[in-house]
Amino acid sequence: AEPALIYDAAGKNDKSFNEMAWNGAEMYAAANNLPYSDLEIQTDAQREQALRRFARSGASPIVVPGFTWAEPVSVVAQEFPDTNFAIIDAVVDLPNVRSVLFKEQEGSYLVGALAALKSETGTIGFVTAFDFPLLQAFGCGYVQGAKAANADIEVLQNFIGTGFEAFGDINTAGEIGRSQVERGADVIFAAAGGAGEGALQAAADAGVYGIGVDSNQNYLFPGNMLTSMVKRVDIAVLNAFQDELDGNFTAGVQVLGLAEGGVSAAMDEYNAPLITAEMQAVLDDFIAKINSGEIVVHDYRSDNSCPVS
Amino acid sequence: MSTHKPLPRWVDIALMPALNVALAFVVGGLAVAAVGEDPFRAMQVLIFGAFGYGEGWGFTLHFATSFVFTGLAVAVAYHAGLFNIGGEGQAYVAGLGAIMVALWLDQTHWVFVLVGSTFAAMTFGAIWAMIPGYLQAKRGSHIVITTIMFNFIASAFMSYMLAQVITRPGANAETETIAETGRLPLMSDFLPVFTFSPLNITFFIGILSLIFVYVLIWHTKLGYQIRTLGANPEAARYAGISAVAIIIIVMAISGALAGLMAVNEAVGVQKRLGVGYVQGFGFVGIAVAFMGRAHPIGIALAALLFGALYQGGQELAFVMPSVSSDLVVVIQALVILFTGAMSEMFKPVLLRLFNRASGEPETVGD
Amino acid sequence: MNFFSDVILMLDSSIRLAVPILLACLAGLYSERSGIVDIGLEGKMLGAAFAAAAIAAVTGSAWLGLLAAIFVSSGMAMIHAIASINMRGNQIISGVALNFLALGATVFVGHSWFKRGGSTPNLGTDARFSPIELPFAEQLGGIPIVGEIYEQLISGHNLIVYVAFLAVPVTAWVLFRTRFGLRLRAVGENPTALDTAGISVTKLRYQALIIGGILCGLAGAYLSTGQGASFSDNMTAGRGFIALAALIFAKWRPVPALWTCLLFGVLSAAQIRLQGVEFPLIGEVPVQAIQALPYILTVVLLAGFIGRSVAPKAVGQPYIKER
Amino acid sequence: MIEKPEDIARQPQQAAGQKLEGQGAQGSELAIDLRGVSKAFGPVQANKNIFMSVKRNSIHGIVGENGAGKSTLMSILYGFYHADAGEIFVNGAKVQIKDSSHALELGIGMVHQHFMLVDNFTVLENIILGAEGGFLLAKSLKAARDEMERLAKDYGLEVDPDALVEDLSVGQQQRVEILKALYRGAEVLIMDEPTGVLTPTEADHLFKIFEQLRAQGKTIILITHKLREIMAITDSVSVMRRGEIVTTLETSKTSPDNLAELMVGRRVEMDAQKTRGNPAKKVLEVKNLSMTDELGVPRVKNVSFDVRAGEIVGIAGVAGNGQSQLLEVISGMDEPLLGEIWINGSRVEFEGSRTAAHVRHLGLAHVPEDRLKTGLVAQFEEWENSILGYSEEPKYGPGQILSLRAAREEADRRIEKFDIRPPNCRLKTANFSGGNQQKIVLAREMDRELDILVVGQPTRGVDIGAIEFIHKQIVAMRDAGKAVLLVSVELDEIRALSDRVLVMFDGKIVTELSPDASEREFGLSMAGVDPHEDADTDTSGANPDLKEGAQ
Ligand SMILES: Nc1ncnc2c1ncn2[C@@H]1O[C@H](COP(=O)(O)OP(=O)(O)OP(=O)(O)O)[C@@H](O)[C@H]1O
Ligand SMILES: Nc1ncnc2c1ncn2[C@@H]1O[C@H](COP(=O)(O)OP(=O)(O)OP(=O)(O)O)[C@@H](O)[C@H]1O
Ligand SMILES: [Mg+2]
Ligand SMILES: [Mg+2]
Repeated sequence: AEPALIYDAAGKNDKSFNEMAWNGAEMYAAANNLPYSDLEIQTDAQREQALRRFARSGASPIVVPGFTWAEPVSVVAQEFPDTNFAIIDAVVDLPNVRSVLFKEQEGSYLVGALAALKSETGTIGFVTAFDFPLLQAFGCGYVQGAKAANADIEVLQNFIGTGFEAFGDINTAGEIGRSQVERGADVIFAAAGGAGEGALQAAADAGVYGIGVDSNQNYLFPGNMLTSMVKRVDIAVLNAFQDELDGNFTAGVQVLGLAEGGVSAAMDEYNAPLITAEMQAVLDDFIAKINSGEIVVHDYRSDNSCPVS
Repeated sequence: MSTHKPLPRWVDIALMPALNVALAFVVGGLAVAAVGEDPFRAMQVLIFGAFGYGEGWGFTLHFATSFVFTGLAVAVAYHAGLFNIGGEGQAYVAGLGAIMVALWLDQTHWVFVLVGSTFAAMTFGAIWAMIPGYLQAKRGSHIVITTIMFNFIASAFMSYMLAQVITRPGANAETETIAETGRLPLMSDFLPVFTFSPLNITFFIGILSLIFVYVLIWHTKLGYQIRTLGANPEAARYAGISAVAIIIIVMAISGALAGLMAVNEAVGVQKRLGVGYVQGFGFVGIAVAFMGRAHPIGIALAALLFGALYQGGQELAFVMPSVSSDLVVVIQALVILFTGAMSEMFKPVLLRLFNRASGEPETVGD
Repeated sequence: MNFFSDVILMLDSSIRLAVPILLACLAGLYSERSGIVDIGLEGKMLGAAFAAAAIAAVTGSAWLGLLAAIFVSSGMAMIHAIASINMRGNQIISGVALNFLALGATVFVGHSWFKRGGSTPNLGTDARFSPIELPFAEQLGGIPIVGEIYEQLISGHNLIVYVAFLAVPVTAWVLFRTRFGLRLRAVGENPTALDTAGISVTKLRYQALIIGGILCGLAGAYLSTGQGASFSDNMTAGRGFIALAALIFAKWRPVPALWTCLLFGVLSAAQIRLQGVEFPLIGEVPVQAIQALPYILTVVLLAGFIGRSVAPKAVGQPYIKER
Repeated sequence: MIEKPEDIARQPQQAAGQKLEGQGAQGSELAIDLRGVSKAFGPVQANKNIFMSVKRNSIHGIVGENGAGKSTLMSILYGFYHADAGEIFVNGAKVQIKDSSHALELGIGMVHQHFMLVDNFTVLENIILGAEGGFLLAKSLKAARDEMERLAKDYGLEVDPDALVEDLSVGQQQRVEILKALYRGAEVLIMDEPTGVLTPTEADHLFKIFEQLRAQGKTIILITHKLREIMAITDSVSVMRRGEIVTTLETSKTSPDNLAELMVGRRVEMDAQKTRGNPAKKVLEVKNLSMTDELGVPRVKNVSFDVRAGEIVGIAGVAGNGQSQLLEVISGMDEPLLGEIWINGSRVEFEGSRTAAHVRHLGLAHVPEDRLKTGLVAQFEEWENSILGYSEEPKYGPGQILSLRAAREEADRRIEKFDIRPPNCRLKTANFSGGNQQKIVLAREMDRELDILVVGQPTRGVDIGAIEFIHKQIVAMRDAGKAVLLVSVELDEIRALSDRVLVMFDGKIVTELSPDASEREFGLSMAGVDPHEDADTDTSGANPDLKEGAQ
């Protein structure tokens, strides 16, 4: 059966979550030289319809990124017990559904720590699209990490807008980036999909550091990109596709945190010169502690609040 | 200009729009051909997807229902000479009322949910539209500016409500889900032909709204006053019609109609309210209202056309993966352009054709 | 950092935020003064933003990008012209159609070119309009107040910013001091008067819409190759509608349009600064309340201080000579 | 004769001052010659095979009923419309008039029935519009200002060049239109119903200007419904009916009765009057009424009067002396600053925009001055206008329901009673001729239970057949024992219909006159002097021409 991927409302090319999912599907296609199907829905009412269509056409597994899919998947997965489904960022408890969760807070914690270590001004920034639990989880992890590395650090937090269109508004993001720089921030973490590039650009233009999100964006502004908080949605999609192909698809919950390689602070040749050995050492210490459970990074989504700010 | 008979009515209301839609598809077809797909097959898929089978019909009608609400909202205000660009925000805020009542009553019976959330949606939508109405009537604040601003304010307000107030903790800013007992019946519960489509009982509210607006505008004294104010405010003053009262009432009705979209979409289908649930349907309503010439029958037809484009477009994207949802938006834009803004394009040609056909000698043109 | 330089920085940000709205607002001014409603500003800006970024990305030249932006935006204006002037169609529908067209076509074309889902690659320095240092900015920067204002606020913007600010007096001059302006103002008020004076209503309206197209082109290019450095899906984010509101707020006049857009810029910049700030007495307010501030204040100002704005009389109605 | 528009604009003096004799190269003595001109608007044949010639240096009249095609014919000559068939000769040369600028080049200027002015422009801006003569306005404005001064001197066409048109009285707006034409060097001046909105004094002044223009060699074509004017000023006259020219006559060889008969196709009774009225109890009482306009300028100043059942009280005065505002307050459309209004013994409560409805309840019916702007909704069907202001009455349906049937039946009845043509209540109101539109308003306001009828400018722009009809209706109203308050700037009309005449000047009622009072008495009182007091009082500052400038 041909695997299928249905994107969330933001669409295939949100430069973030959905795009990562698409990258995973592409990786699968390239690796196996096999086709896959994908679809963008236009409205929420089409979710069940899309799932059903693929299921009827014999696709398996059908992978859907996004919490909003939980309800439609639980309906359609029961109608098609022989089809495999995978949902990212939500749990659907059915024998033919794999649920993949990420611990964004852990990855954000690491980049927050790095930011605090790098900062000379004692002020760092966080730019995100709008007040949204998932995005708040990024921010909350970031602040926790930063405070852990430097208790006196000040974190500026700004929202670009109040709805999904904020993910496209690079200009406001850029203006926010500049404003944070002007207020003293010298590292800015932009977790805002496509709009984030605006803030990263502002950081680069000002000669300070930016931190990318979701995919590895270190290549964007070499010398000015401290790191990226990578969330491997692509791996989740690739795994689901590949497991089905290899005949070992499993249902149940998969939580991809730091330990599982689901999130990380990207290190590559672009940012190597910026990361000193001491920074790396502190980082490794945090990683170990998180993996060992000594540090538990609070997840904003668990109670819709953040212990630090 | 030559001496001529006017066009037969059926040409005006059926043939010309059909030609315009056809032209939109021709141009859209070029784009489809550009991505290497067969435009004729694409059109076939689109039409079949929208009307070819029960489920397709169900989706088409479901979307059309939402467009009827937002379209009527624009049309009613337009009859009073007011351009309400705020359907988007009104429907958004109405969602809050609808979902709060639905969540409150969802342990009882769907009838209570339907009645309660309909009432709440209309009330919230009406209030959100009445403020710009009041400001226009009493303070002279231009309704176009205020409704645009109120769209942005609604977005911020709802973002706060959904992320911080009536939210459920989790990855998305959204409310709890309506319990099974309170869910609105789907049309497929009675008519299996609609199979899995989201078409629900709100469809009938849509029909009632169309009738309501028709009666209101053309068969009531209030409607007469609304039209008088819209067509000639000075004559309304002469007639002793209170502009202040009419403007506020009309905006309330307009907002209430826009608000009904919440019952169809949020309560009826998504069963919860999330950020941005209106999905631009408020703006589609503007096109629907004007393409339907602000008349309920026209609006019903235009809404059906848009419903078909949404559903058929989805089918198209499914069957032809290279035709992305963006291309479908392009096709929609072309339909709006050709059938809405350039609707008279074929008129001169048709006039000439029909006058020749009716055997009338043409006099010198200019 | 002292209070004064803080204010300067915020005003600087206000200017950058005001520019695209100002350009679109002036575009709307030409169009609506000629009697054509323009709710397609958003779409034209978006189309132009895409064209600018795409061509700049391909050629590496911001100037070619600008040309492309103007070309695309004017082309869209011509569609609007054909629909509303020649075919006497509904101008609002035409504008709505252009908005949808831009929304779909930018991503569609963008994706087939760059395979990045409608976004364009990030633009390098040459492909963007970079800040221009005005003469002696650095030297004068040392002088307190005046020098600082010159260096920080007036100098150091990109070309399009200066063009936008220049466009205001130029528009005022054209509108009130030239033959074209006289006719433009007349055609929006009473096209029949113009027709009986032997001047083509059609031609004049076309000219107005072309100018509007060029200005929207500048606005779009500013977004993607001036202030920003790439195109992103729906990146105008409602600025066209804000411009429309500003136009009405300014009562269709160029200099008030400048103040209105600057005011909006200041409010937006303030909004960014005030997010998360603790206020005396009130404490911390929901961030969304701060974000809504520019819009709420606009409504308050409108209701409280700005009187009725009366549109050009003929706006929105196609000119029909013979019934 | 043919000049580039730039030349005209640059040298308006020469262009305007040219003597025609020097131009007669073609040797024709006809300035205009139309041969077989036809024009249709869709199904309406507005002009049918028209032949008409106008001698140079003459004043030629055109008369005809509403909708006869007069304006259309002249608009063709002015290049605004294109004829479907026929030829046009100007000064003996055959021309194809492409557009209005071409007509202007040919020396043809036109003052339209509905003014073609931009309201929020200054007079100067309106004058140069389309004839600017250069890219920058400053120079053209200067040239136009000089030229205006000269024209004012030569023809007495005085008007403040810097005033906004919307602030001018109609009479002055008309002058702006004439100045526009002259500024463009018009040799043939078409005037479409120029006196429709003018007072007799203003009209007389206009005719003096016409005579001066003729003396300078210009040709004038004058469309009017007022036969008195035709007799007084024209050299020849064409009569139009249903799109055709019935005949063209030397004015000296005809009479008003004869013309009227030619136009309408039957004899017309020109004097509606009249037996005298029979005043009974007071129906309308106005006590110490004052009001200001939205700019705070006092418009009505301490006015008191009453109207009794069975009498027609006329309010005379030069336009812009507060009559319109008085009407608006009495009919409840506007609030007074001070004073009271009593109708049938009840005091009118002012409650904003609903007052007009309240006033109607008290038994007042109101025919507004401007039917299209105020009294009708042009895009409504006839029956819809037939209930304007009365839609809430129970006879049009119970509660909020509007019974279309009831409304249409009543409309049909009125169409028959008032002979409204075409007799179709489903027709769009804009498609009725001016006279019939006026009848729609009259029918609505008169055909009901009422105690007082307030009528403003009942016959403005209406043809003589309709005037006759309307006058008869108003008199019949009074004879049926209703009170009538009539406001008109047509002194003839006031005198023919009223039992008593109140003269307004500068917001005040100057005096009350008998309709039989002398011309001199009317003239003086309309200039603000009470003739009963002292005929020799100082009249400075009371010149209507000076006063109306502010209005
Ligand atoms: N632009 C137009 N389009 C369609 N029909 C028109 C137009 N202008 C005039 N008509 C019609 O042509 C006919 C002649 O109109 P016209 O204005 O020439 O009459 P008129 O003699 O000037 O009447 P009046 O005395 O009322 O001014 C009328 O039936 C009118 O309704
Ligand atoms: N014809 C009109 N068109 C648009 N707005 C109008 C119109 N007439 C009045 N308004 C609005 O109403 C305001 C007040 O008008 P007005 O005093 O006539 O009504 P009102 O008396 O307050 O109404 P009500 O009868 O309900 O008391 C005006 O400032 C204006 O904003
Ligand atoms: Mg006429
Ligand atoms: Mg009031």
